[in-house]
Amino acid sequence: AENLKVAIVLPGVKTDKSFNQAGYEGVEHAAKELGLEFAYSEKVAQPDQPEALADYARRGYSVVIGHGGEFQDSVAKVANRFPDTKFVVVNGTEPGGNVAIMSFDFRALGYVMGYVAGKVSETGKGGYIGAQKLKFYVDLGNGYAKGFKAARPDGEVLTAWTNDWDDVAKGKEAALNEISQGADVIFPSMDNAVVGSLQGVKEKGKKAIGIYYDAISNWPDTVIQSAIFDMRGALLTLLGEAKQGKLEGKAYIYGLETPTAARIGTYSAAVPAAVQSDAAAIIEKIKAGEIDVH
Amino acid sequence: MTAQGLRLEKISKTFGDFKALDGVDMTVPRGTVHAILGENGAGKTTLMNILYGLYQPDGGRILIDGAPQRITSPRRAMELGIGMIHQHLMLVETLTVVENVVLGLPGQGMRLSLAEHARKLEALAKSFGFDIDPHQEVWKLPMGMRQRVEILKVLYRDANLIILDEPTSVLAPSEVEGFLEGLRRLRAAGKTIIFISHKLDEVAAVADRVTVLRRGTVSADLAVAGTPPSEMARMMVGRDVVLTTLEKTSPTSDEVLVRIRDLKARDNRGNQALKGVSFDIRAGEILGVAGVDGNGQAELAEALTGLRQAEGGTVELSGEDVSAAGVYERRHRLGISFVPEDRHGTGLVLDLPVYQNAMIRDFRESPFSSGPMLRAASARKVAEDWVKRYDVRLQSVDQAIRFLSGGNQQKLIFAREVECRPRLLVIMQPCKGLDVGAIEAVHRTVLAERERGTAILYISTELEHILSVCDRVAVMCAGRITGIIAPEEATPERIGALIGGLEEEKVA
Amino acid sequence: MLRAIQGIYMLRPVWAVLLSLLAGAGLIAIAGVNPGEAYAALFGGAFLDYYGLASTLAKMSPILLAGLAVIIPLRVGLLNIGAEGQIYMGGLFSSMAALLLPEMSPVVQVPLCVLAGALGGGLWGLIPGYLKAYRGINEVIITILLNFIAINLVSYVAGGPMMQEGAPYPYSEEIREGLWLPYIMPHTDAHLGVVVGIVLCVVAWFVFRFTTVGFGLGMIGKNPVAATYSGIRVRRNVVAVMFVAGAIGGLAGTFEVLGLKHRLYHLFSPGYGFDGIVVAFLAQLSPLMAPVAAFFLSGLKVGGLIMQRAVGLESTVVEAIQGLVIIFVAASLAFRFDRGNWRRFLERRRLLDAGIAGGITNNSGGRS
Amino acid sequence: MSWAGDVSSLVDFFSTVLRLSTPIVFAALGGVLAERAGVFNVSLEGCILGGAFGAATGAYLLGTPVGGLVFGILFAAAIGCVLAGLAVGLGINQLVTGIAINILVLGLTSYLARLILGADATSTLPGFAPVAIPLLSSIPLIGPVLFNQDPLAYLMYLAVPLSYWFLYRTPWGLNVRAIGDYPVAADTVGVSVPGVRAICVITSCVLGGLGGCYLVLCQVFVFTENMSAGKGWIALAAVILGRWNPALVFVACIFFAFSEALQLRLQFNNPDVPYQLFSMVPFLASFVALVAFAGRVRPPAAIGTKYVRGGK
Ligand SMILES: Nc1ncnc2c1ncn2[C@@H]1O[C@H](COP(=O)(O)OP(=O)(O)OP(=O)(O)O)[C@@H](O)[C@H]1O
Ligand SMILES: Nc1ncnc2c1ncn2[C@@H]1O[C@H](COP(=O)(O)OP(=O)(O)OP(=O)(O)O)[C@@H](O)[C@H]1O
Ligand SMILES: [Mg+2]
Ligand SMILES: [Mg+2]
Repeated sequence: AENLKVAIVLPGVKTDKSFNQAGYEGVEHAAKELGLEFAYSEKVAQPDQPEALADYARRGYSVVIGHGGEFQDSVAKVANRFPDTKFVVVNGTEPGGNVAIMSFDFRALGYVMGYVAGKVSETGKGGYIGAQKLKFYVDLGNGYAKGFKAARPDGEVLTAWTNDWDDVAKGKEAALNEISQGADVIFPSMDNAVVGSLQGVKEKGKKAIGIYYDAISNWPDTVIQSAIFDMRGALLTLLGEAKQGKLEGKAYIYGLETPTAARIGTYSAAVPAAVQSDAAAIIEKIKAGEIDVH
Repeated sequence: MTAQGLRLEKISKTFGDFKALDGVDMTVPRGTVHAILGENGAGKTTLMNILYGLYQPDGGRILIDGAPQRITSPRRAMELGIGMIHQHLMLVETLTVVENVVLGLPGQGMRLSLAEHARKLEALAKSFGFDIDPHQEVWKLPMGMRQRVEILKVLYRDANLIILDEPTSVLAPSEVEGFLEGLRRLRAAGKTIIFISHKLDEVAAVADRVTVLRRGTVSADLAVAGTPPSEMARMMVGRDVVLTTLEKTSPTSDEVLVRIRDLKARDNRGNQALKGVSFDIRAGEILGVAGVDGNGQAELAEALTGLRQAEGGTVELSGEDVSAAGVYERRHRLGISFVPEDRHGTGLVLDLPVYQNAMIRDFRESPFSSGPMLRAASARKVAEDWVKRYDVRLQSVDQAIRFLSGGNQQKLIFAREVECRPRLLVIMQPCKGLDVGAIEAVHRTVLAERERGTAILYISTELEHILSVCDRVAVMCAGRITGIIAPEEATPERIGALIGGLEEEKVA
Repeated sequence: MLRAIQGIYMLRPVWAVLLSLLAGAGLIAIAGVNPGEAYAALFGGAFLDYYGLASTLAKMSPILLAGLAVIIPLRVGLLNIGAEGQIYMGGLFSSMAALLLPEMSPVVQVPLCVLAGALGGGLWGLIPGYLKAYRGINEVIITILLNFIAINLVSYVAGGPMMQEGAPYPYSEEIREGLWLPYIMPHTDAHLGVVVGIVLCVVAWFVFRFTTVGFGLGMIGKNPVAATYSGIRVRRNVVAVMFVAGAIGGLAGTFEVLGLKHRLYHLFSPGYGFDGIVVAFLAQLSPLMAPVAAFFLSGLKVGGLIMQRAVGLESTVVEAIQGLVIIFVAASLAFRFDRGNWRRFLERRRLLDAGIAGGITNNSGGRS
Repeated sequence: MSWAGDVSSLVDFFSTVLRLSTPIVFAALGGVLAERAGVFNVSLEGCILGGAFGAATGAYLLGTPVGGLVFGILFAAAIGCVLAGLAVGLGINQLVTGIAINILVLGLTSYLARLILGADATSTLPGFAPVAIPLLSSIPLIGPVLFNQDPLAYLMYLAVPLSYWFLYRTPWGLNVRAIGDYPVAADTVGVSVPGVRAICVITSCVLGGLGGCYLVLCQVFVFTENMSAGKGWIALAAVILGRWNPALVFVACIFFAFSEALQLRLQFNNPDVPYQLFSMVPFLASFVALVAFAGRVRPPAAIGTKYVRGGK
């Protein structure tokens, strides 16, 4: 078959060590593995997004990915002009026609993280930091809180929204604030700003949960576990289907049952073995549908 | 020749296409007072700016004590012992007196020792008979005081060659004599002084020699002793000038056109500047207002024209109380015209061409506009007509008015404020910085307006002008009118007493 | 000779663009891309390609209107840093009019939405205008603060009360199609906003050039004291001008909503208000030049994106080149051509040539 | 409010205020200096970013925070030279130059960061550790907040009185103030207007750069693209709010940081109130403060204008 061409449009910079970088590296990785041709645009502001999608379609890319929920609407508008092109909205909500959405089961992984955090917390307070109340980050936070309470019925989770994905200093202050209120396991979920939060946690000698990649490699003393929403795995699976011409206009949600796409990372030594095995059991139960994370 | 002093040789300077100076020669021996005379725009200031390093000449050279010097900057000029008092005040208004004086003073090191400088400055000021508070901010000082700060600034730097560009234009007559005495004292101390003035009597009183410039060239260079002032004036302007009283008739009417009662206003700093002023002006009468600058004259003019909100009192025009009217209404419906003191800041928009400045007052009316639309062509025609009739010298009415000399700018303002046929004409310091020819032209216009039956308020610090054109003279001191007298009764003693606020007379 | 030099002088922005592109070529080459190819994509894409041109025009709408919202007050002596906030308020008010008002005929509702947007921006301009005129408070700081407030306000509304149920991103319900602005190029995003912008520029030019109102405003900008002296009510005019400028900024936001996104998104303007400042100065405050400057700037931005897509350049290079181009063009416009100086220079050269030809070395004329 | 009661919470709160204010204070002092000399320095945003980038590069390449500081200062000074050359030397409009420099710096720092820091961009850079000042740091509440800080915070403490002293107590400061108000007057007494302006602009940019250095070397130990995130604009607002006086500007920055810290706190205690409304608090507070307290403030008269000798 002819070479499949994939393009991804990123709203932020590809070096944000978070969402955008994960998307970029995911496509890059999948393209290499599957032998696809790929292109990307970064820092595409909202007004330019429809044209960026359309332009790739015109340029003959057969799969065009809009990286983030804000692309839902743009894709919906562009997609019917290019019926032969497959569009994918990461974290989208409405699949259909030639539009697929790809997302993760944020609640499930959040629940596991919350459970581990709850077990490790000494104060009984956890902290969650998001940038903006987008559906998926609210889900993640809710899952985290639910898991935390499951591990510690008397516990509570403080939540902060910084209103800024990239302001590192603000991310740090938000973490320090939660810590000063007694939280000792913090789960930040912004973009660039995550670095600031982790920095704050590290300074105060508290614990944190990583996101998107196995963050323990960069923060060995701080991160106890990571919620790995692995764009590489997810996009590899998704683009693999596309290569075989099986990509459909439906929702591809990757949860714990597809560990190549969504899984937990490496435990730090701070997490007792007993907790680790409990968590493993919980994961199995979630997969089996025995725990309702919603 | 081994001249001790300053020598300028073949100095020329061009601005754009305009030759401001063309081969000017001048010699100023050490320890003399040398005057420069010339019409507005003759190039006096330009020549001095070159000497002070602000401009570079296009040709020619400067010799000091026989040695050629390249004066590349004011700093270099100061190193050579040259100090300059500029035609427009060069004071930073937000700074205090002493700060202005020490600004740029070399050898201060890292510390700003204001207290010490203030002491020295006070001593210096005393020795010249100036009474000044070194810690006062400049914007709070009246003009005459600011001029003294400028002089102190130069003296404090111990300059040997002092350039004074129209230093007396903002001084009150009573201050002038003291100032000239100061110059003589400086000459006695061995300083060399270049003195630019339009006032021939001052030149006659203090200068040793005079150089007359006309259109960028030297038209005469002669000793002051033995040259009558009228001769100097002729050489400046190139024709005979009527210097003293212009002929005038008695007032044309007995109708009281303007009635001011108990007018009160505050100045920009919130001080009570007008403390209840009352007077009448009849149609076809010129009421002069004399007094030292800063005694409420500016506030009076502004309160009359609506530019300043009066705090109390009434203004009546032909019996109608107009106290509540705004600027627009006063100027347009009520026919009040105003020639402001500050030509550049208030009377003109320097960046606009001449013809647009001509329509500033009445641009909303015919012939400058019809309905909402401007009529540029007809405005140009009007401006050209005025330029001809008022003898405004310029290249084109499309030229930015910034490039006209002060006298010509003033003529245009007069044309604008008079051609609309006003009922009340308020004039403030109309001859400041003008040459004798221009002064004559201004006074002709004022008298012609009087003939037409306009009520005229003529505010000036130049007593001589007031006495020569006004029908009655009101003297202001500290926000009040201390007396209103006829010019014939105005002996120097009497006026001096009124200006000093001594005599109190009832409104005539 | 003089004529030739003047010709070169007239084209100085072009030389500036070329120079800056030359500098940018270095960056592109280091990034491992052929600069020629990259620039072909940039300019071909932004100005010659149908879809690219459409993108450029779509982008020109907010940039041009924001530019006008800066130019008009600047000619009256006011610095409006607040076009960004005015854009947001315009977007907010117009989308509220589109989504919250009872449904009515588009003939009525579209103008209503546009007016609402203008009103929103106008109010956001009125505040600094009023504070400047009657309280003497610096308009620069007020407009900066109001920008942040407006952005957060829209963020709140788009992510809170007006957010579409279950949306993956903070945005409102979609505005019904009847209220959308007409497109000016089929199958593209280019909408009527840019036409309105150009018309408003011509109107502004006309007002400043030919009417008494414009003359009065210009006078305030050049010498407010003289304006007062001539009977112009300066304060009132300052307030009015800031309202009008705000309204035009508001239109920029309105058209983004009604013409492009058809929803109220949070953070929907990526700094168009600041682009407006650049446009204002590149156009040297001339409303007639503003469309040219805005067209150029939007082309540069759109072309940058196309260049990214076509040859795979990173956005960082594109941004650096944009910065360079703006600096160079602004620098070139700052150069003033002094005829007199040139004439004299040529004169001296001729004298020198004559001197050399005639073998005269001992010129008595002193220094030159 | 619960957190107001206990001391350690207060210490945390005021430490937050201090940390949030430090970069803005540096930049705002830079703004004061430039604007006092009559140059509107809109490129402070770019200077913060440039300083941050320089700091990260220096710390990464040389492995020490001091190296970072040196690089940060140099990079910011380079930006200052560009601004001075264009705005003061060539007299190009200060606003456009500033905005264009911001765009250029954003692109260039990102570009170079990818080139130089590349794959190591995630790792923590060497930075300054807090240094407790003996005795002072043991004062309750004040001690841990003010006197257990990193060197750049101490530098900030110094910079405020130093700028004040410079502006009001030295002949150079007098020159600067005169030039900002009435450059012709300064020129006629031999003060070089372009020279002083250029020095002020470069110093101003270096101060902004120090703000960026603080971000990287004392606060987060990593460089991220566009990490200045609007702080330069806030600094500009603080300059006006503080009426071009270093002491008042410092107060304005603290006020701003205080309301920012407060809104972060309030947000946690009131999770039901939309967070965007809290994000507005610092700006609204500044707005209200300005309208309530700042009467007619006169900026340096010559601000934003190009000085040409003889230009009447
Ligand atoms: N910077 C300048 N650019 C262009 N023309 C100028 C400049 N400075 C002075 N001129 C012109 O040069 C001529 C000489 O001006 P100058 O100020 O030297 O006159 P002046 O003799 O001092 O007049 P006045 O008595 O009014 O002070 C005038 O026509 C003036 O308009
Ligand atoms: N057309 C008019 N007819 C009568 N009175 C007027 C008119 N316009 C203004 N005024 C009054 O004149 C006074 C001074 O007006 P002025 O022209 O100074 O206005 P301003 O102070 O510049 O502007 P504003 O009145 O908007 O504050 C005002 O108090 C106003 O009430
Ligand atoms: Mg002169
Ligand atoms: Mg009023």
